[in-house]
Amino acid sequence: MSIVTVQLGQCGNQIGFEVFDTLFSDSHSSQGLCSKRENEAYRASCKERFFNEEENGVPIARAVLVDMEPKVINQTLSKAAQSGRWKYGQHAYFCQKQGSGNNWAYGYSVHGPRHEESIMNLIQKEVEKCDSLSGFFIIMSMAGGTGSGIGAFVTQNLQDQYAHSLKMNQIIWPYGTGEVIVQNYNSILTLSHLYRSSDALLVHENDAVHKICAKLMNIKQISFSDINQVLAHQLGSVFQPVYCAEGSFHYRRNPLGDLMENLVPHPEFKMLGVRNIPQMSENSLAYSTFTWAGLLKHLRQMLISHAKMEEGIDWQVRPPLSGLPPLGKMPLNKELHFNTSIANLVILRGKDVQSADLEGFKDPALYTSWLHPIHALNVWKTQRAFSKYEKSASLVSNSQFLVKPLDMIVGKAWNMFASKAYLHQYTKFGIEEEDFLDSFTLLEQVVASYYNL
Amino acid sequence: MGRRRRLVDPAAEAGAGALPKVIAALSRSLPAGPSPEIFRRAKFDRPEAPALWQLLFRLLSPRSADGASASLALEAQVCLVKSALRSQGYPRLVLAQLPEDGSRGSRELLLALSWLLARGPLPEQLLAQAHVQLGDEIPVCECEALASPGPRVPHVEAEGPVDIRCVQWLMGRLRFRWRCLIASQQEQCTLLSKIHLYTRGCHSDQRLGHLSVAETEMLRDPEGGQQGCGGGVGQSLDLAYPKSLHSGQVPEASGMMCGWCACGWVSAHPPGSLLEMQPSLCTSCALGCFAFQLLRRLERENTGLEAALEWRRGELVFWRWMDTVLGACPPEAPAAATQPTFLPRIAERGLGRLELAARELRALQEELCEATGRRRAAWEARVGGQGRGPQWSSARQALQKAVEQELAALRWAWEQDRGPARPHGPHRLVRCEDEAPGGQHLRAAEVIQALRSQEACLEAALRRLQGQCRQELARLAGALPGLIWILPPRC
Amino acid sequence: MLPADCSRRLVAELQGALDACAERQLQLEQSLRVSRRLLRTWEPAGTLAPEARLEPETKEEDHSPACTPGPQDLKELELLTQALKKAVLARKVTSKAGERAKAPSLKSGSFATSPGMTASTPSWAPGQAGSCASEAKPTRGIRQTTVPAKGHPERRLPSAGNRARVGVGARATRPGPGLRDQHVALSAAPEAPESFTLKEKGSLLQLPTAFRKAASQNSRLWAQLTSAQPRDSTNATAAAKTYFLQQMQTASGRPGPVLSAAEVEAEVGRLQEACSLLRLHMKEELSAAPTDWTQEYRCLLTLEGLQAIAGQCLHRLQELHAALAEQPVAPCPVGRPSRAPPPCGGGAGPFWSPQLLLYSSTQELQTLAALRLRVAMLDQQVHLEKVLMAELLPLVSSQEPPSLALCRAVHSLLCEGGERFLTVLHDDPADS
Amino acid sequence: MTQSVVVQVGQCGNQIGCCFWDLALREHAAVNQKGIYDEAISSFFRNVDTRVAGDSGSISKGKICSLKARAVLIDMEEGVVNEILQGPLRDVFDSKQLITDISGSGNNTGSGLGTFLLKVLEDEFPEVYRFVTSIYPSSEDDVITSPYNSILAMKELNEHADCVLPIDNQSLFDIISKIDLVVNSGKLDTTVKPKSLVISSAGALKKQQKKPFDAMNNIVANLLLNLTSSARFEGSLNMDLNEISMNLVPFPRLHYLVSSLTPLYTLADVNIPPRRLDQMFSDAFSKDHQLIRADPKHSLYLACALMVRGNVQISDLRRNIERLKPSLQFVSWNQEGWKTSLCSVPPVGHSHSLLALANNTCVKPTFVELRERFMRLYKKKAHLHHYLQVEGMEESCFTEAVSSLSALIQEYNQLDATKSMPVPDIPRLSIAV
Repeated sequence: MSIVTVQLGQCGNQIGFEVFDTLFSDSHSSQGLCSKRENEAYRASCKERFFNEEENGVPIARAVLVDMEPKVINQTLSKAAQSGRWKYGQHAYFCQKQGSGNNWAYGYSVHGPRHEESIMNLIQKEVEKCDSLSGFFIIMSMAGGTGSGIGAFVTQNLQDQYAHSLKMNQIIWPYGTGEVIVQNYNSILTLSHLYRSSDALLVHENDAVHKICAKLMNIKQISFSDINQVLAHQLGSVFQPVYCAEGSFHYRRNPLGDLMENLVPHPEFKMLGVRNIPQMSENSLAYSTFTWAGLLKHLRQMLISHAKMEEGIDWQVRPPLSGLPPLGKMPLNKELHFNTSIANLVILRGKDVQSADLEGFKDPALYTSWLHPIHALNVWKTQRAFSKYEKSASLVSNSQFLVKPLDMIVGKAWNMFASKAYLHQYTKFGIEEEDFLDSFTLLEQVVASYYNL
Repeated sequence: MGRRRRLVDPAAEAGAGALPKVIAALSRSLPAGPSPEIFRRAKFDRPEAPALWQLLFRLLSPRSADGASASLALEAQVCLVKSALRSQGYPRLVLAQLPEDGSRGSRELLLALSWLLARGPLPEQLLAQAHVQLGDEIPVCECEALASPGPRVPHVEAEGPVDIRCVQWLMGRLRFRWRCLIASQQEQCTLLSKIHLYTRGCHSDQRLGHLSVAETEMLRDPEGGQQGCGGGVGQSLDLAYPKSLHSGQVPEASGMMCGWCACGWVSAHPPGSLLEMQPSLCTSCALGCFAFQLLRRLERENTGLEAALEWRRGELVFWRWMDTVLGACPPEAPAAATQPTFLPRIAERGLGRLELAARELRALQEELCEATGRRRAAWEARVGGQGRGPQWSSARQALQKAVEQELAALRWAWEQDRGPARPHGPHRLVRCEDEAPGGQHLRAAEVIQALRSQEACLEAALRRLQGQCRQELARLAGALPGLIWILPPRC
Repeated sequence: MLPADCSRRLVAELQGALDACAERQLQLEQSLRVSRRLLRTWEPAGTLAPEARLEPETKEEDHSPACTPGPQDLKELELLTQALKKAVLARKVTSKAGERAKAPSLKSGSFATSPGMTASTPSWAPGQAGSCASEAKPTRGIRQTTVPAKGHPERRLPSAGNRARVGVGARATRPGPGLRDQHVALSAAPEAPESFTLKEKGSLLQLPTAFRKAASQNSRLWAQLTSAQPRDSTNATAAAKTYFLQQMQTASGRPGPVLSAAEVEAEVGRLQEACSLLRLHMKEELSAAPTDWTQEYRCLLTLEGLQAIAGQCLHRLQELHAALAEQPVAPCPVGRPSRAPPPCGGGAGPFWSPQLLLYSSTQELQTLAALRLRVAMLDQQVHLEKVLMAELLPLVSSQEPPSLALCRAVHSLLCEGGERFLTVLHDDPADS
Repeated sequence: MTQSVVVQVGQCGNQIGCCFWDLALREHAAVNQKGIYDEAISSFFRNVDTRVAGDSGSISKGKICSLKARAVLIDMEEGVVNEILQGPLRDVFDSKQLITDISGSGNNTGSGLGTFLLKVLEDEFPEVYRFVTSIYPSSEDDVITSPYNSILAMKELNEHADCVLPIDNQSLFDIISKIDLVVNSGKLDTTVKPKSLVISSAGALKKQQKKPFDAMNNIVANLLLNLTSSARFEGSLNMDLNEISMNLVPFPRLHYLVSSLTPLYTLADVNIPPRRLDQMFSDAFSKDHQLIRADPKHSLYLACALMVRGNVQISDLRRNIERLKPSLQFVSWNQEGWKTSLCSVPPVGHSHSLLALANNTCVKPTFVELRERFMRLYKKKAHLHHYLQVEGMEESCFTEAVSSLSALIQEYNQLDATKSMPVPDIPRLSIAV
C-alpha cells in the first residue's frame, strides 16, 4: 500500500527531502546484512510505499510539495534531481510568491482557501497513481505559518475528501527558546486543529534532535540539514518495511494502519514521540558492537525516564511498584520523573532479531492502569539492517513524553493571550478570540488527560 | 476419489436394493456421509453413534467445520450438535439426555438427521455452501456479514472491571480496522478490475467474457507444486492463520476463491467436506497442482450433485423406511419435558437484544401515546360543536378503511422479512463496459442504489440514537452547577 | 471503573467486532496476494515465484517438500526443474556470448526464463482453440504455444494455459515419456525468455478443455437440481416428510412446536425492524401539516393505529421474553451464538445459482464494494450504539454526582462515535 | 521569493535608496556570477529587454538583460533625482519610475508626502505590508519647523505603517566617528579591500566631497540590505519581510523597531580579522551599536529579531541567545520573544553580519523628546500659520497628532511599569476532572 506525502512550508519541504533520500539510500544499500532476495523484497516494499513507477529508471517520490514561496521548493526539487537516484514529480509542486509571514491565520484562512483547489488537485493526482492508498504523511512545522496554517487546512480537507484514508502529521516542535515569536499561538492553533482532523501527530522536538546532533553525532556546528537528517533517520527507522508477524517473511502492507490501530485509537491521545538507538556518527559506528539486550535495556530506560537520547539517561527512575496505583503513594516529584505510557511500538531491525527479548517492555507498570500490555505493546521486526546499523531499535510511544512541552506551550500562549498581544495579527485574517479559546480548551483537556493517565 | 459412482435409477428399481442405494446416494451427497450399513445399524440403536455425531456436527456447523473445529474433541462436537439442534427447535428431548461422550444414541441421531432432511433440502444447501467457486463472487447484500457468528477462537476476555477509557480504546481500534479494511478492499477492486480487463475475451462462456481470479490463477500456476504449493497463497496462509487452523485445504480454498468480497465465510469452503478428503491428508496429498486440484474439486462437486439428484429421485423409499425407525422408538417419557435441558447461549446476547428492542418499543409507545393524546384533544375540540351527519360517518368509515390498509401494508413490510425486490446472495462479477450480453442480469448501479438507501436508513438510525444520547447527557449536565461543558466543534 | 458485568459485555462485544474485522482483513489480504501475483510478470515454473522470494534463503529447502505430491510426481518435477535450470544456464551463456546482448525485458534480479521454448513440439494457436488437439496428448510436459504476433512470425508465448491443460490432463493418464523428451528439447534449444504480463498478453490465455467440460457439467447439474426442486413436492414424498415431522412431534410428547432460540432471535429482529418502521411512519405523520379535517382525522387514526401496533409488538416481545425466561440457561463450551440466521444464507433460494453482476468500471466496483462495507459498518455501529446505550446510560444517571470522567467518555462514545471529545471547565478559573 | 517595491521619497529617501540599489547590485553581482535572472534578483529587480517598448519587455527567466529596480522615486525638487539620473545608476530606473516636481515643498517632502503615501498604499494594497525607514531629526536640526513635521508624520506612521525603523541622525554620526576611530587607530591590522562596499567609492552620488551624510546614508542602506537579505538570498532559515511585522509587533501601534548593525566595520571597506563570532552578538545589544539613541539593554523588550548572514549555523544562534538572555529583560508574556533568520550569503567581502531589530520601550525617550520640542513650539503657536494656510490643514490636525503620540507614549509607559513588577501567571482554564 502506498503513502502520499505532503510536504508543507520550508520545514516540511526540507525534511521531506531528507526522508525520501534516507528511505531511498537505505533501501538501495547493499549493507542490509541479508540475502539478496530479501533485500529485493525489502526494496520493492519500500518502493511501493513511497515511490512511483520510475521514469527513465528514476523512481519518483509519491509526494506533493507545497510552499507559499518558491525558494525552498526550487531548492528541494533540484537537490532531488541532482541526486540522480530519485526525484520528485515534474508537476507535483505548488508554490506562490508570498509567504504566510509566520502568521497561522494567513496560511489557514487566506492561502489555504485561496489555493485549495490547486493543492487538492495535486494531491488527487498523486492518489490516483496508487493502486492502493494507505494514507497520508503530512510533514509540517508547528510554529511557522505556511506549514502550520496551510498544513492544518490541508489536513482538514484530506479528512473531508479521504475520510477513510489515514492521516499522520509529522510535526516539528519548535525550539523551546523560540524561533518564531508567535510560535506558541501558531502551535496551539495547529495542534488543536490537527487534533480534530488528523489521526496521529508524530512529533519531533527540535531541541531533542539538536541535542542528538551535538552529543551523539558529535557535530560542532549544527545546521538544519544535520537536524533534518537525524529526523529523517528516525522516521525511516519506523517506516521502512518490517515483517508482518513473528516468523513471517512477508512485509507488512499497511504499517501506517497497524501503527495507528495500536497507538492512537483513543481520541484524546494522539501525540506520538520517537526514540531510537543507537544513533552515532559514522566514525564511531565502525568501532561499536551492540547486543539486543543492551540496546533494549537502554531504550526501555529512555522510555521510562523520558530521555531523548541514550546519553544522559537517568537510571534512577524506576517504574512504580506494580499493583500500586500510579497516583497516590508516590511522592509527587518522584512521580513526575516516571514517564507513563499508554501504548508503545518497538521496531527492531538487524541481525539475530528473533533473539531479542522484549520482556522489559511488557511490564504492566510501564503502562497506564487502564490498558493491559497485550493491548499496549506492539513489536515489529525484520532482520534486514537499517542504514549501516547492524542492529537498531526504534520506539514510537504514545506516552507522557510530550505533555510537559505541550503544557509549556499552552501556558505561554495563554499568558500572551491574556495580554492580548499579537491578537490583531490573527483577527485581521479571521481567527477570532473565540477560536483561540476553543483551541485552549481542547488542549487543556489533552494536557489534563495525559497527566491523569 | 475413493468411490466409483454407480448410477442407478431407483424409481425403476423399486425393491429390496432400492433403500441402500438411496442411502448411499444421500451419503455421497453429504460431507463425510457414513456408509448405508451404519444407517441400517442405527435403526437398531447399535453403537454407531460417533460417526453420526460427527456427521451431524459437520452438517450443523458448516462454517466452523474448517480446521479449527473439525479437530474438536467428540465431546465438544456432541455439545455443539445438541445446542444447534435445540436452537433449531428439534422436538425430542431424548437427544439432550444422550451421554456427552458421544458413545450412544445412534437411533436418536438418525432421527435427528432425518428431521433435518425433512425440513429442507439439506444436501443441496450444503453443496451450495461449499460449491467450488470459479468466478469472483460478491454477495450483493450484507445479510451474511451482519449475522456474523463472531470469532471462532476464544480470546482473552476482560477479567474484572475495565476503565471506560479501555472501551474507548477498543472502539477506536475498531474504527481503524474498518478503515484499513476499506483501503484493502479498494485495492482489491482495482486489481480485480485489472485482471478482468486484461483477460477480456478469454472466457469460453460468452456471457462472462473474461477470466476470474481463480481461473487466471489456475493458468498462472498450473504446476503450483514446484513453486511451493501455490507460491504465495499456501505459504502466506501458513503464516497468517493460527497454526491450528491450518489444513491443506484452506490455502487451496482461499487461494482460488475470491474472498475479495470480504464476506468471509460466504465463500469459505468447508474444506474437503464434500470431497471425502480428510484434512490430515491435505498437506501431503497431491496438492501440487493447483489446476489439477481445482478440476478435481469441480469433479467431486459434480459427483456430489449427481448423488443429490439421485437421492432426490429416490428419497420416498427412505421416508417409508424412517417410519419403521420411528416405530421402533419407545415414546418419550412425559417427565422429560420438566427435566433440565440445555439451551444454546441465547441468554446474554439474545436477552440483551430483546431488552433493547423492548426498550425501543416502549419509548416509541410513549411518544406515540403523547402525540395521539394531543391530536385527539385537538381534534375533539375542533369537531366538538359540529354536527355529525350521515355524510360524516361514511367518510369516516372510508378513512378508517384506508388507514387500516396502509397499516396492514406497513406490518407486512417487516413480517415478510425484507422486500423481495432487494437483491441477495452471491453473484459472479462480470466486467462489462457496454450493454449487457442479454439476459436480466443485475447491474452494479442497481445494487449501489439499493445499498445507498440502506446506508441512508442506517445513518438516520444512528443519528437518532446519538441525538437521544445527547439529550440525555445534556439533561445530566444541566444538573451540575459550576461547570461549563464545551462540546467539540461540529465539523 | 465500570462494573464487572458491564465491562464483560462491552469488551466482549467490541472484541467480537474487532475479531470479525480482522478475519475479513485476513481473507482480503490472501486474495490480494493472489491478485497481485497474477498481475506481476509471470515467471515460468521452475523459477521461484515472487512470493517465494520473500523467504530468506535458509528457509528454502524446508518448504518445497510440504507440497510435493508423491514420489512419482516428485521425480517428474525434479526432472523438470533440472531441465529448466539448464535452459537458464544455456541462455546465460548465449547472452554472454553477445548473441543476444539485448534480451527483451530481462530485469536484474528476476532470472526469468521460459520453459518449453522449443519449436520442435507441434505448435498450437489459441485462435484455433476449437480444434484443441492437445487434449488427446497424454504427456505431462510443457508444450508451448505459438501466437502470431505483430512483427514476429513465430513469437512464443509461455502459455500458462497450455501448461494448465497439461497438468489437468495428467490426472487421467499418468505421465508418459514426454518429460524426458522435453528435458532434451529444453536444454538443447533454449530461446530468449519472454516476460508474460497479464496486462500485455492476458487476452491470449485459454482455459483448458477438461476444465471447461467439468465447469459446464457443473452448471448443468446445478440447473437440474434446481429444476428437480418442484418434483420434490410430488405428493408422495412431501406427504411422507410431513408425516414424519408430525410423528416426531407427537412422539416427543409435546403438544406443539417449541419456540427455538433461532426463531426467537429472528422474531426479535423482525420486531426491531418493526419498531424502526413504525417510528419512521410516526415521524412522517407528525411532520405533515394537515390542511383539512379529513387529513387531520386520518392522521389521528394513523397515529392511533401505530400506537396499537406498537402495543402488539411490545406484547409479543413480552411473550418471547417469558418463553425465554422459562428455559433454563446452560452454557456451551464452543462457539458463540450466532445472530439471527442470515435471511439470504446460501442465497435467496436454497441453492447456489450463478447469477451475474455486471459492473462497468473500476470506480463503480469500488463504490459498490465500499458501500457494502459502509452498510456493514453502520449496522455494526448502530448495534454497538444500542449496546453502549443500554449499558452506559443507566450507569451515568445512577451515579450521584456522576463522575465527570465517565460522563465525558460516555459522551464521546455515544454522541460523537468515539471520534471527538468534550471538555468540562470550572466556571471560574479562580475556584480551582 | 516575495517581491518588494521600494518607494523613496524626498532628498534623504532618495539618497539612501540609491545607495541601497548600488549595494544590492554589487551583492547580487558577487553571488550571481553567471548573470542569470533568478528568483533572488527578481525580488527587487525586474529584468527588462530595453529594445521592447512598453510593459511587455519584462523577461521572467534567462540571462539578465537590463535590470530595473522595483522602485518609485519621488521628490518635489529635481535636484537629487537628476543627480541620480546622471550617475552610474541611471540605467536602473526608467523615466516611468520617477515623480518629481519643481515646486518644492520646503523640507517636508519625506515626512509629509511620504507618510501620506502610506494611507494611499493601505487603501490600494491592504494585504501588502508597509515598512518605513524614517530618519528622525536630531535636536540640533536646522529646520525650525521640524518638530511640527515630525509630529504630523508620526500620526500617519502610527496609523498606517506596519513597521517603522526609526533612525536618528545623531546615532549615525556617532557610529561614523567610531568606525573612523577603528579604521584610523592603526592598532588593528587593517587593509583596504578592493571589492568591498566602500563608502568613498559608493558611487551612486557625486563624490566631490566626503560628507558625513554619505557615510550615514550608507549605514541606513546597509540596514536595508541586511533587512532584505533573507528575502533576497537562500538560507536554512528564511525570514520574509512580512514575518518581521508579524513577530515583532504585538500591538498594532507599537510597531517601532530599534535596529543595530554589527560588526560595524562591515560598513567600512577594511579588512579587519574577525573577532569572535559571539562578540558580534554581544555588540548588537550594546548602546553604541543602535541606530537610534537608546539603550535597549536597560529597557523592556517586547520582542527581538536576529537576522544573521554568512557562515553562521543555528547552533551558534541558539548558543548566543542562551548566553545573552539573562542580561535582557523581556516582557512577561513574551519571555522567548526571539525571531531568528539565517541567510547563507554574507555581505560582500565579509564572513558574517548581524542585524538586530528590537521592539523595545527604549524608543520612548525619542518620542518624548519629540513631543517636548513640539510643545515648546506649539505653545507659542510659532510658525503655525504656514501650515494652516494649506487647505485641509486645521489646528485639530495638530492636537490629534499630539494626542496620538501621547497615547503611544502612554502605551510604552504602561509596559515599562510592568518591568520591575513580578508578574504572576494568569490563571489558566481549569479543567474539571
